[in-house]
Amino acid sequence: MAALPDLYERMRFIRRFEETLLDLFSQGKLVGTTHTYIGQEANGVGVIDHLDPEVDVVFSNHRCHGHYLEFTGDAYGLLCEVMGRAPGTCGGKGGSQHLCKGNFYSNGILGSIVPVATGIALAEKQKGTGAVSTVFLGDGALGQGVVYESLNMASLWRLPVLFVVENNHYAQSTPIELELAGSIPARAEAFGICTAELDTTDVEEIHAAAGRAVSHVRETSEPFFLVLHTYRFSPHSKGDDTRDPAEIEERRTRDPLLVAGARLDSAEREAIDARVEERLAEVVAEAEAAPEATPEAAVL
Amino acid sequence: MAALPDLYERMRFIRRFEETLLDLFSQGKLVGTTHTYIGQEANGVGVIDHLDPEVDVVFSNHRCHGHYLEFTGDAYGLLCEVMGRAPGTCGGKGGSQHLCKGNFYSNGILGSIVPVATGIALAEKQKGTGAVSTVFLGDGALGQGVVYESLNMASLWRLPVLFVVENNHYAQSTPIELELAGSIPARAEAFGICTAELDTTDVEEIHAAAGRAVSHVRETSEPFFLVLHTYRFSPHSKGDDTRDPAEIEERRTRDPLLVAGARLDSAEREAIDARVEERLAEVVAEAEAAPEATPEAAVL
Amino acid sequence: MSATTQRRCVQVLNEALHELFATREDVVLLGEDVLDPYGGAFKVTQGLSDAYPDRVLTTPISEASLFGVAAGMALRGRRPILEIMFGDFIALGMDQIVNGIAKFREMYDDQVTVPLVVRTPMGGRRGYGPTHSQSLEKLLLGVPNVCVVAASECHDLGALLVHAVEDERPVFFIENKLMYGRPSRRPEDGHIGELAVREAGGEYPALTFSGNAFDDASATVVTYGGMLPVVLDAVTELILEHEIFCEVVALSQLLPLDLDPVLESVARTGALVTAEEGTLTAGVGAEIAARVSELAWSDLRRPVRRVAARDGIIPSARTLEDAMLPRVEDVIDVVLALEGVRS
Amino acid sequence: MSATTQRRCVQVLNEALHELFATREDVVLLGEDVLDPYGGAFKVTQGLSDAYPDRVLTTPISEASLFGVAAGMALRGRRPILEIMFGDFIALGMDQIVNGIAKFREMYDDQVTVPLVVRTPMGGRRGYGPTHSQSLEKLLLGVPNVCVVAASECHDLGALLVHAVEDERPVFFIENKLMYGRPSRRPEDGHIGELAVREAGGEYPALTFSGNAFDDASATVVTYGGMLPVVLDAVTELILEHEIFCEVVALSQLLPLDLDPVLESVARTGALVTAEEGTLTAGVGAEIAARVSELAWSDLRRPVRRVAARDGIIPSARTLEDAMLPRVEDVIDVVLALEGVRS
Ligand SMILES: Cc1ncc(C[n+]2csc(CCOP(=O)(O)OP(=O)(O)O)c2C)c(N)n1
Ligand SMILES: Cc1ncc(C[n+]2csc(CCOP(=O)(O)OP(=O)(O)O)c2C)c(N)n1
Ligand SMILES: [Mg+2]
Ligand SMILES: [Mg+2]
Repeated sequence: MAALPDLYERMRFIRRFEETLLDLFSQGKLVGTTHTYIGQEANGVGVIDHLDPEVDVVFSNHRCHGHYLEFTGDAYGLLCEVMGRAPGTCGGKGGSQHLCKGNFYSNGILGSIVPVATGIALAEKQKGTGAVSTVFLGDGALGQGVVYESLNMASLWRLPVLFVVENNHYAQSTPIELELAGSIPARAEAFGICTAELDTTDVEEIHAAAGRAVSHVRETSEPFFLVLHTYRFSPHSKGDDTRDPAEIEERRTRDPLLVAGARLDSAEREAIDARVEERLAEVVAEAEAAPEATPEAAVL
Repeated sequence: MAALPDLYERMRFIRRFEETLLDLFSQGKLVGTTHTYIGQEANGVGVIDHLDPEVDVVFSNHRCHGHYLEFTGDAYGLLCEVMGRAPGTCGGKGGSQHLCKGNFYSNGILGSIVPVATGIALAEKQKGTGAVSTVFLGDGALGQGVVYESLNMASLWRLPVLFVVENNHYAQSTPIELELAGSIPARAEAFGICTAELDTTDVEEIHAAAGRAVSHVRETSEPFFLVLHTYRFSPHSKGDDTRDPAEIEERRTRDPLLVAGARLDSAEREAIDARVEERLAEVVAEAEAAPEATPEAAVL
Repeated sequence: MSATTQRRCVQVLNEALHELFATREDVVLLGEDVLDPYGGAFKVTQGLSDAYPDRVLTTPISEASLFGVAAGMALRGRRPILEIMFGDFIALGMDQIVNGIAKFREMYDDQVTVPLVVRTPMGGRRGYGPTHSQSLEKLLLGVPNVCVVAASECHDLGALLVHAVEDERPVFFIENKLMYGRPSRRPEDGHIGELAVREAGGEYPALTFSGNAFDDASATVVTYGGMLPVVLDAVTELILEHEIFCEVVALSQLLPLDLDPVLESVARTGALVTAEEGTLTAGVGAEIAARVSELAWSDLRRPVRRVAARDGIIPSARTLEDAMLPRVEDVIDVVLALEGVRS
Repeated sequence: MSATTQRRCVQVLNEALHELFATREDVVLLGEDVLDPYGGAFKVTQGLSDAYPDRVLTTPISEASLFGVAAGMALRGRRPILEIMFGDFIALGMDQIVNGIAKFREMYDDQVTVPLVVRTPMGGRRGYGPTHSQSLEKLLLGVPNVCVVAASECHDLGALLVHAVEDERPVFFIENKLMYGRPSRRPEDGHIGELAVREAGGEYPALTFSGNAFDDASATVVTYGGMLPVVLDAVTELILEHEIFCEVVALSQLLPLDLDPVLESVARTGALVTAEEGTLTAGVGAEIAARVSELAWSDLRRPVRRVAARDGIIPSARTLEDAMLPRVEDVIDVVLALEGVRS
């Protein structure tokens, strides 16, 4: 179980990694698309710290870099993957949204990952591994019916799935009021699933609540539905942002890095920040030096 | 608004129509498949009596004969359709599960009718017709994710849809405990939709509750979710029934026809029963005399 | 008739499932209404849940997710067999199939496999109407990285199913509603009935039938699955009534297509007819015709002709359904209409 | 360059939508993120919701249901245009498409029509990876009773879209991601650039291009949509570098297939190559090859050849994506490899 400096460092690394990606994009060193985790770092770090990458499984979505970095620690593989370099996690085939390493998976079709994570939980339960299958989804993905099909099955079959909803109040350009009716936790409760709901950017609070959620799943082999209200500071993907800048600014006052950083003494924080820069610079340099993915690899 | 003798007569007609279908099947005069409404008549009659076939719309499922008969009154068209005769409602193309006449539609893919009914409500709302779009679904169909996608949209867009769940406690051979977790009404409430729940075979009770539901939709142009707990006496389709016969017998004591019939004086009831037999015999005779659907009609 | 030929196809499939469950701990089956005593809508899973209660799961009616659940299980080392009650419902799973099941292995750079089997019955001629009678395997042919196997009553159904479960690829195992009730008809002494038969290919072999011991024949008819008996009736009638001999190739593997047996037969006959129960456009016959026209250009004396259902819905009324689906006479007519057919 | 040729395709489509909304009260548009100021992921709907707030609906992320909602609206007299953000997501709607939208009219015995339009961008070459780059129109070809229209930058995009909305049939209107940003290139004086062009067909016409005024040519290349510029570059290079002339037929209607312009061209050239961006197997080219081989048997001097993407996923890395999708050189190579190509 990580202590605050550690949690801060990981959040800081994700933040800077994502900012670096956006830079590389502007420089034309990346193509395709990317969805950054900037602003939501406390969720991924707070939840995944409770998981064991050797045993547990994570299925993530289009906004998966934060989850990936926290679960696998593999920044080099991810950066190479996004840059289309041969040492990328998936040899450049998957790119930003389609990652796989060890017990980590992601896919870019919203909602469709949820039944797969449910099936993973079923398999792990049958095998008796004790694994928790965690799936991350956004408020927008709650529009997809397979989510409810999965909640039903997870509840019926008492599967060890942790559903984590990161409600950042937008689906691409669409504010939540235009895409979601009723209550998020009630949607899981209706299927007889235990829920918890947090509206905070405080990684320690999230960490504590997530700890309870993961324990519940692990101990009872029952699903749990954790709703984390959050916000992203960066645009949906790389480009245009139609949100009110004042709204974003207001949210920035509750930046999870500020909240956690304020609890560290400034020397420690600066040392961490410096370490992060150093590590990141190394990763970027290595990735830039790595060979491009070669067409031969794409041939079956 | 119909009085009890009338409601009884319609239920009785549906009952006898469906029994006749099963007979015709045993005699080999029908092929394909059929799902009878025997035992659930009070639902269709109690709900649909509040709808205006000239204005309102009904979308039904595989178990649609009762809804069809109550909404359209067209027994001859239905029997011809099921028997593959040319004067069938859809010229024999649709058969038992795929009916269309005026504002009535049905389709055989579970759940998939729900978004279509939602779109119908959206169209009618935009056109300002004041129509209520009613969709019937079973407990089993609640397994389909598009139901929840539709609840979300119906609530978000304030659409005049009446969702009627007929929970007969089984999906084909599967008891509800093995297919449905949590609470049925809570599934709609989670989307901010008003619900009502009834566990009765009394057509008058259902009629009253359905009246309130339909008025709610008509007056507010908001969706409503009506849950009717019920039971079917006949097998899922034609054949095998794996349910405990004692359970069926117990349920038969609450047969909606018995419940309603007991409130009529016996002379009146017998007169109705006789009228039903007469009308049915006519319909059967006419349908048996009708020409078979001809292949030419199938060619585009 | 020997004991073998008397087993109905549903029984052969059922026994293969029992065998798989007995020999492999990792095999699980899920689907709607698969529990005993019901044993599935077409009774293929009968006895399985009584024998293996922990490995047979009856599911809610949630086809879209079921494909995903099976995929998740396969990713994690199980061998799920998913029964989809009617083949028409695979349309509900297309996203999971196209954007998940078919992609995981390759897009994750071969770090995973997705060894799942989807078993589902296709086909009409039972009056089930437009949404319960289709032959939708055609929708899968354009999906790279999956395997489509179409069982017929003359194939070793049990072996096909066992191979499918042991395959590392996702396999769509297409059954046929009418086939279930028919006797399994395996070659005996190289014959099925009056026709000589050769079996060739890998795990999902093709059968080549000949009425004159693979001597000169007028055309090859390539078919699969539930259309095979229709084609066999047609070629038998062509022999008896018209003295025209055709070879018949019954594929069991539709994707990836292995056309060697077809090409070999066409090298002998010089003409090809494809026959399938699904609708014509973009059917299995289209891909076969495109490939064979290219690969056997110099062997073909005339263009490949296709027999299939008319492009439209499958009506409920039997009279209408009969007129819409390809019949024995349709196969005969197309063979007879081949210009210069050898007789 | 005239004013017409300077408009980008996205603008042409956008103007057609504005025109439709201005002239028909029954037209409505729904899709994800279609509201202003965002105006859709590819900006095709820009300005529409500001001008017609009641008739433009931004939706939850519920593709499966959106197809059904649009169907319900169409059944009740509206003319819904459904924007699906990426063509890859039509897989989510396959059930509604196959078992609803495509069936209602015929299975309800022509008592209804379902006049909806699904607009969606297909295609790769932007590095979007396996689930956002596909050309999945091939999945629709096997679905009877729907119409598939594939827009290209040389077609009258606005007219195509207007016809689609006025069509009583369900129309899948396939756009292309790269096309959006390209200038619309309409024939002027019977030419586009150096190539002579003829337009023929009904509401969704085909364009036939020739580099030598429809004189003797070596082959016909039939293509559509986002593959057209690749093919035009290839035939231009074939002229300049190899002095080989090909005719190009750019279809806009893929289903039902109207191959008259192809057959006419093949009658002149004697050879056919199909070119599409989607994966090879069971693609548009398969059906075209099957039909043309049958209908133009005596005109064809050699088998129809197909150019398409390799059967597999579309990788994210541009190096890998480039190697997977059909390129200018692939078209050139196939034409050059046609035996006895006239030069
Ligand atoms: C099935 C599907 N529909 C649409 C998209 C396009 N898309 C990608 S992200 C996104 C918004 C997702 O919103 P949400 O689930 O809230 O996640 P967030 O981006 O806010 O993290 C959309 C519409 C997609 N990838 N998959
Ligand atoms: C998508 C889909 N899956 C499966 C079926 C097969 N099927 C027809 S009815 C039925 C059970 C439906 O149960 P329920 O919704 O409770 O309705 P009931 O039959 O009890 O009226 C099943 C599984 C179907 N028609 N459509
Ligand atoms: Mg969001
Ligand atoms: Mg039920």
